[in-house]
Amino acid sequence: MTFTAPVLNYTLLSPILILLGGALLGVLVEAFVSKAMRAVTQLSLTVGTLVLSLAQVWRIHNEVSMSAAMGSVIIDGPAVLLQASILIISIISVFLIADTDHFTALAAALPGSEEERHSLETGNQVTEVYPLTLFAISGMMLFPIASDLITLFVALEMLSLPLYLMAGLSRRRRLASQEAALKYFLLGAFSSAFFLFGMAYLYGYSASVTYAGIRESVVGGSGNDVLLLVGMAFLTIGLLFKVGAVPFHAWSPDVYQGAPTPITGFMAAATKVAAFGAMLRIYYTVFANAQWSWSPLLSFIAIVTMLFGSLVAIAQRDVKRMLAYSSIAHAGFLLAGVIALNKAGLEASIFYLFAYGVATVGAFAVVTLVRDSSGEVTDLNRWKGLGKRSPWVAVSFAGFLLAFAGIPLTSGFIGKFSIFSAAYESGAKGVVIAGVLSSAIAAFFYIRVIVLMFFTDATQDGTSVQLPSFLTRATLVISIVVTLVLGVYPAPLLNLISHFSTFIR
Amino acid sequence: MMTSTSLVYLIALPLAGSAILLLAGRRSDKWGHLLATALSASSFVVGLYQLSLMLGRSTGERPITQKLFEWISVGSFKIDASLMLDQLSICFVLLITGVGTLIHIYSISYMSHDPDRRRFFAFLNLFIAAMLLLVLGDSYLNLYVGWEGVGLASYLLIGFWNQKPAYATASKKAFVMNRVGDMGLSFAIMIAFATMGTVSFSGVKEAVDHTSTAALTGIGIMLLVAATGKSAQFPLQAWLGDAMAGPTPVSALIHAATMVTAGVYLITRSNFIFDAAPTAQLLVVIVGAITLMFGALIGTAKDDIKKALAASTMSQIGYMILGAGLGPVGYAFAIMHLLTHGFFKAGMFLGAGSVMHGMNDEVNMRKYGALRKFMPITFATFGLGYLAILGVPPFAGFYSKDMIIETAFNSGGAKGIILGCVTLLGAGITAFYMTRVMILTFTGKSRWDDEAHPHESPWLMWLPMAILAIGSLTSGYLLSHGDALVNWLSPLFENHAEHAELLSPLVVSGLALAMVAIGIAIAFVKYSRNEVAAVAPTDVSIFTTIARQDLLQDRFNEAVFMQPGQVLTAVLVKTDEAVIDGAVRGVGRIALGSGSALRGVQTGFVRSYAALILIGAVALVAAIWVVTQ
Amino acid sequence: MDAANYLYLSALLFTIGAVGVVVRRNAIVVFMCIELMLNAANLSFVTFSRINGDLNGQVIAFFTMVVAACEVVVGLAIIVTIYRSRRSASIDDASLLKR
Amino acid sequence: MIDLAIQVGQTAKPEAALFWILAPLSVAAALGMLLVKKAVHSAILMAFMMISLAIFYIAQDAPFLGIVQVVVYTGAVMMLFLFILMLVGVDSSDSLTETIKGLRPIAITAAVGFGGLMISLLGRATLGRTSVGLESANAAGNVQGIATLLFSTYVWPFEVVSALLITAALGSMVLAHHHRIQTRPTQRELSIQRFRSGSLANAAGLPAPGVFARHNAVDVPALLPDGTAAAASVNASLKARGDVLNSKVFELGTVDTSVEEEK
Amino acid sequence: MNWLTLLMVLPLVGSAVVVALPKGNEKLVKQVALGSTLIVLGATVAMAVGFQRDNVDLQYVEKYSWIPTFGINYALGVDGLALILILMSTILAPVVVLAGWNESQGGRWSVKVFYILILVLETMMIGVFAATDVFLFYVIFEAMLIPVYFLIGGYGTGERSAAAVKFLIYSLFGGLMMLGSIIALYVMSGAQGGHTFDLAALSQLKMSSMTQNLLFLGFFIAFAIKAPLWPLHTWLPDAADSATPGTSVLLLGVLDKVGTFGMIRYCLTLFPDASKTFTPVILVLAVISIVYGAILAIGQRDLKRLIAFTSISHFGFITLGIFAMTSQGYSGAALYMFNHGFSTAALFLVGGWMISRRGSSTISDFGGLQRITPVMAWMFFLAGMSSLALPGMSSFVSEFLVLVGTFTRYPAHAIIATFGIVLAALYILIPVQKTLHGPTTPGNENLSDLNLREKIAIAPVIAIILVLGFYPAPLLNVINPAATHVIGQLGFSDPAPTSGGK
Repeated sequence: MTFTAPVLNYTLLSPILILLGGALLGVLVEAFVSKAMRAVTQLSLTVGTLVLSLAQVWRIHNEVSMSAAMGSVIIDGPAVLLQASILIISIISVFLIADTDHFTALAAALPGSEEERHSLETGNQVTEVYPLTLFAISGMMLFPIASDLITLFVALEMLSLPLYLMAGLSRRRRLASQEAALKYFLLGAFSSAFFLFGMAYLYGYSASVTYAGIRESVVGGSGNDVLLLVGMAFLTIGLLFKVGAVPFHAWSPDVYQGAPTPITGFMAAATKVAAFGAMLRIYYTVFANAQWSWSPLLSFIAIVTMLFGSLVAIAQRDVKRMLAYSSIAHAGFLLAGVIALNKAGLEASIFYLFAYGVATVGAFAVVTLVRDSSGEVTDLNRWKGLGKRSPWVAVSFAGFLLAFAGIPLTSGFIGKFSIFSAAYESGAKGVVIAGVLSSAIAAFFYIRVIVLMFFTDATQDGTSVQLPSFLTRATLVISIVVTLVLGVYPAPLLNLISHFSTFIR
Repeated sequence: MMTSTSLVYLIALPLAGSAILLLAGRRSDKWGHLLATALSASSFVVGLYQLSLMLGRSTGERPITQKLFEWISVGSFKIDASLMLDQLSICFVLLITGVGTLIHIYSISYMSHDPDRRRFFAFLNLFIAAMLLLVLGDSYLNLYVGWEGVGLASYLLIGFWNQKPAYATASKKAFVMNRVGDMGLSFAIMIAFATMGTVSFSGVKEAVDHTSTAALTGIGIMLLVAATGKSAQFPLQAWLGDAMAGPTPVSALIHAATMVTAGVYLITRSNFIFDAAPTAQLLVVIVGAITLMFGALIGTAKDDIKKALAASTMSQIGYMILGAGLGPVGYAFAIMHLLTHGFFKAGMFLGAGSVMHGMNDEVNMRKYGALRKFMPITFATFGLGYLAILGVPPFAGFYSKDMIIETAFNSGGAKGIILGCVTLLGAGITAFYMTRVMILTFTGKSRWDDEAHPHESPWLMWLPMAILAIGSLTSGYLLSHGDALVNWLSPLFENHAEHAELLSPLVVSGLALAMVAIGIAIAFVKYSRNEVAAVAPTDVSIFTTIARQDLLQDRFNEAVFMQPGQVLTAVLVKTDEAVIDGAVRGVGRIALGSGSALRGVQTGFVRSYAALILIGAVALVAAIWVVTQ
Repeated sequence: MDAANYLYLSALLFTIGAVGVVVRRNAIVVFMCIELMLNAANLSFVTFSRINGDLNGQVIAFFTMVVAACEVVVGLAIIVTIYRSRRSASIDDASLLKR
Repeated sequence: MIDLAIQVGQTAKPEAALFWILAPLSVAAALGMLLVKKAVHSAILMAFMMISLAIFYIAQDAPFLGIVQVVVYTGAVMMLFLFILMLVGVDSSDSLTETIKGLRPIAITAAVGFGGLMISLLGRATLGRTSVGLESANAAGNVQGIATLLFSTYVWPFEVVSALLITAALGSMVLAHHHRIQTRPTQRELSIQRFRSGSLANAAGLPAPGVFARHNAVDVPALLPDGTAAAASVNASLKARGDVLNSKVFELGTVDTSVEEEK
Repeated sequence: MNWLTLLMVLPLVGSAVVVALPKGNEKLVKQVALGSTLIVLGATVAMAVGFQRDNVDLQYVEKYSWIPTFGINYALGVDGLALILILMSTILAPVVVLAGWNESQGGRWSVKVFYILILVLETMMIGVFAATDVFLFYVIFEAMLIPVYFLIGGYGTGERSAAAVKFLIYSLFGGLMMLGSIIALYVMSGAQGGHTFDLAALSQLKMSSMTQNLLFLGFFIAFAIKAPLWPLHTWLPDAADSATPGTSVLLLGVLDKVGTFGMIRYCLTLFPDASKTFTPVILVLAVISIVYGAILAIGQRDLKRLIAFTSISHFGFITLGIFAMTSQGYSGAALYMFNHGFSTAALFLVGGWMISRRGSSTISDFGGLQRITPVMAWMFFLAGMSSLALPGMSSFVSEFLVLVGTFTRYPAHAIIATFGIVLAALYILIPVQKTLHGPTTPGNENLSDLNLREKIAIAPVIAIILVLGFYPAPLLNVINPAATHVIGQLGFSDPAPTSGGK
């Protein structure tokens, strides 16, 4: 046996490598930079890294390669689009994360202990979230471009582990936050066990761990499909868990609620892009020829997910939980894009992911602003009269909600339209009908929040809208502008997506 | 047909008056009534001028038209706003403007104490304009505009004193019942358009020949429905009594002389339809016969002078309708009775107004009595009208009513006999109740309250009365002399074959006079010889009770239409809220409920979440198991 | 005796692990059950590796072990944190967030 | 099942024997994990099961993995588990009664269904190719074969895994690392503190534990000249654990038996 | 010259100016808003003058690529129907601004916001009638809900937020049904020669009758909710009850017309066969609406709700006319849309003034207003007469055309619908009697009559009602060519006179 030295195309991998480098530097910063300087150093390092990475993505945007990392990753149009989306969403999320007020001062200190009080007083910060975020982002960047199961699995863990941790770092309601971390972690590990088991069967089925190899077996396999189907099912469980589809959704409301809000926003937006990115690639390339087997099941799950998310969201009293259920419903809509299995579906999904991600971060940015003396106020009843207190914040939140509801002139509408039409085009009429129906249901609770904000008188309970910091303001402005511009004139982005969105196999 | 450019002034003058008075508002209080009267009079003058022109033309060229503008034109539905004046219309034009002007004059004095006199005159002018449009329109749709226009004017005038709730209700009732009739006119127009493709009088007349009898019968019946509404015929007559809520000049003009006769005009105008639709024509006769009895019976029991007169009007119009229903022979007589009735009934109403004027607006005849001495002119004019309506020769009614009775008898077969008897009996009853009115009002002992100071009306009021009284005296003779009216109108109607005479005119007159005499005699026996109670006695026969209640017509309407209607409305309002909106809210509640129920899945326990995932996995595996079976 | 038996064993162990996650309350035991599932998956990889005659499966199993080790580190850190706050390792006690 | 068996081929008898002995045992151990009350017992059973798996690996021509399984999994990971168990309380035991209504029947049904369906499905599975065995792949040695793959084909995930390891380390540090709230007092400060405190009794240091002459152990308090026990002489953590012996039995003929030592 | 775009931009410019105005000067805000709407009206009139009325094609056509990926264009154009509806909208806008001079004051937000919303709404009102791209239409159709929603919820009275939500949910539900159909159309267009949303191109699509029926329903339900057709009407009384009079005018007068407009422009054009299939059902619903709306109106105790129910009855007439498939029915319906805008405007505005003066909208709280506020009473009476379609009022022409047009094809429906005119007399005269007639009841003694501003505001409305009653030709001339064209495209022609079967 001879060993040939591996060849890596560093240019193509550079977006991820830059992120990893940035993360490692961040770890070093933790060790060597004085406490006072740490936060600002970390923030600029992180943002710099992300911007650099984005620039690098732009540089390679015309590259197509299947051998960038010995066949472990694929660089193609969708890869570039998804990576860019993840990076943009991450940048505005990091702006939110940079607001010091969301994270515990000292994770190891017991809630309510003297130690906690002291570290709060001394202004201690868990600046480790920056490198952790970068690690998570690099996992997300890798997830949709992986082209073998090993890389996919590693990327999955890499994006998950930092999120598990960060979910537990909330500054207030720390018990709930830690509970969120525990739940997220246990269920995440549970689902990744299924994922792994599915990988095993796919490997058994095709004697290969690469997408190309599995695809070959799917197209022209000699045995029966049992192993393929089981492997596919289990792999799908892992992916559906990440996107929060019913019945693998149960973690998301609890985790969304418990986690620090900037992390919730980041997780809700960026993870969805990554997970759906991977899912799209897998279903559009690897399993495309077995469509008969997964399409009905996935359609069923999509329908149930849409309806479940919309229905349960109606009954929510907590804004974060409501957004969580809404994100479940959106996962259902996005599944319609996967089911479509045509170019229009791919384009629509990518557009939707970006538009939804940006709006989600914006919405959670607003959530961070509504406070009372003990922190964020997420009880919807206390959002009454927000429009009076802070019209601009309320208006932008209403804008995000309308985008979620898919009202025209917001990005959400274009997204919904494109994804439903793609699904319809592929014959998934049931999904479209359910989608339309659940959109109607969903409109109900979005509007209810708008009513609360604008048409209900505020009660004097100490709720106030914090003046957004510069960075939070930037997040808000960017997301609302993107949401509206994509609603009014989406043509350039759609053209761009259309130009790039072809998976290479 | 010749065209004219001046027809429009007939309508435009009073319409302008109405508009000026309404728009100018209080500013025109001082001179408004004068302007209105002047405009009405000038319209009358224009009418006379048109008559003179018409007389100057040969028979075939008498009708003239004026096209104003294209009103509605969609597809084949083309309606021009255009006017037509023919021999029939000119009669009405002169009646309307003539009587109308007299009543304007009368009202100047009658309404002089009313702060809203100007508004009253504006409405009067509006009425004149609308009524003229009704008779001048050259198509059913144009007629319809006037038809509803007079309804509006009638509504406004009945409710002129609408601060009294009962009066307001009366006006509403009149409008709504008229609308029921209007609906009939709508149907007639629709059927006409659907079957003939036109709604103009000339067009329809031409199309009659190639239109099925069924369609014509439909149109005829619907026109009859319209006529019953406007002319207070059975079964839509109930509003007329209440309409007496309006100022008395209004009752005289609208609810006696002109508007209520519009139904007769409509049927006469549509003679070509009815002639071709015997069933409809028969119905017309039946309606006329019923109403004439109906009105007469009600008239016997009324103590309110205006209501008694209103009942009489109803009954007299019944005669006209009956006459119009008798076909080609009857049209002219119907119109003649219409015109004479216009004189004597308007005169009597004005007389009643004069009485009320002198009696503090008291209308209960039981509180009159012996007014002859205090109001001699009124007594005289009223008396002339009385004689006219009774058909005493040579008063107007003698000519016109006897013609109808005669034609009824001569209409052939059992129908002729029944109709003849009905008309005769009606004449008798008419004599009875009119005599009753006379006796109660003008003779006997005074039964007034102490506040009443009866006095004769000023000249502005009695002058019109006098003129109308002269009309009552002479019009019958003038119109029937040498069959003047019949010949004048005959070009409009089909030539008719004479029926074999059942009874000669002389016999009919004799019978009629005998009936009248009987009626008068009974009335004298009953009212002149006995003391009349100032308060209506309650221990009266069941017939009187029923007659006092308009033969239970209101009760019937109340029980059959209004109460079920109110129940229906209430039920529907509740249904809308509970069932339809409830269904919508129910859907919302189901969504919310299922949302809350599904929330239960989210127990908060990690293990149940894991179980959910596991169940999902089992389901997937089971699906695969089934698929690979 | 054939290699497929290993697959059956693997499936059984995986099932037991999955059930363990559902029925046990001690967070650490639950986590161990997840590890059991990962191990079961590894057994399948190794078996398939043998059936397929290449070493990819073994490499994946190796990666799995590394990744699992990382997961264990993070997981146990989280469990310890929550134990310190609550003085309880029962996952049923962590149910503030629900509905 | 038959299909797969034929295609996969028969393995040698000794392996079969090994399998049929160890497989039931490992299943039993796995089931045991679910059924025993004490977490630590579960951990032991887990370790047993892992070692069984290691043996299976070796039996299936994966010696490297077998060793790694023992060293990394059983040796390191399971030890980590045990450490944490120690921290949380070795003795703590679960009640096995189910508190969430309806969960247990669901779990059991799901388990039986899942296992049954999986086995049934595996029975149906065919590969369409014959089992190859690892003889050729392992020709250059199992370790070499894995290494070749690892450092060529899978070099990218291998690199990325390193980042994962850092993440794990960083993450656990975030959760576990305490900052020092105040600086640790120096020897000098401690000494000054001792002398400045109310009495000079402790100025020379705390008394050593143990009872001269009669008994000499750290878990017994020293006796003061008057025969009473010196509470300060025993390590605080022993006291906290309740492992301090009563010194009374070691006292000389006591003067005052009423003295109770503190605990 | 891009007239239609100009019309749409002008109100936006106006609202931008309003935004830029300094805080606190409410009067200036109102003046600017009024000025903007008047300028738009002027521009509309200028455009309408150049309209070639015998040309059945779309005029003032504009087309720019908007979202090429989906074949979506920014495409505008008007036919006679759209033109008169735009004209109606732009006439009503200044009337509403002037009439509701003070109605923005009781709102949750500033006066400024009110007028910004009104102006933005005006842009959308123009756009929704002018759009010839189905997607563009849908976008505006949905987006215009938002300003109305805030107008009701922010400036209304009573249960305003609940009413606003009900309105929005209903409309959104309908809109989503339509979205489903639009998606299907889009997909089919892709399969038959390239994705497009062009109305003309979409009307050429071939589809199975089942598909056509389903898609038709998607559109129709949306429109039936908008133009409240029984039994999808229950949002309207609540919305009208809560909204300010001005908002109600725009809501019932203009927005709801989008429903009936849509039935003509989209249902009939896109799905001719399905339209025929569903005609029997729709006609029945229309007739039910006419009678039901009228009866419910009779049963109302609240003036605003009463007016709302009268509108339901009127929309029944419009729908009846549309689906009668005769030129009289079509032209009548089209004219009815225009007329109803003004008669409802008159009712709501005058009713609104009465209500704001009296401080109550319960009918029984009024009494004897004719003696106290004669001008206002007259205006209310005239508005009522217009509503009951008295000849001489514009609504008579349209109502009669609808009835005649329906009768020639569907006599039974027309007959039942005609009963509506009797009910109309009741539902108008009852409130007229209760509010204007009778003795002056306590609480009404000191009400003030209309002021000059209000008179100026209502005058054009009444003038239009009266003038068009006698001379509707200018509008009919514009509508008629389209009527014949549309009916002809559906394969219908007016029934010839039947001679009653002879």
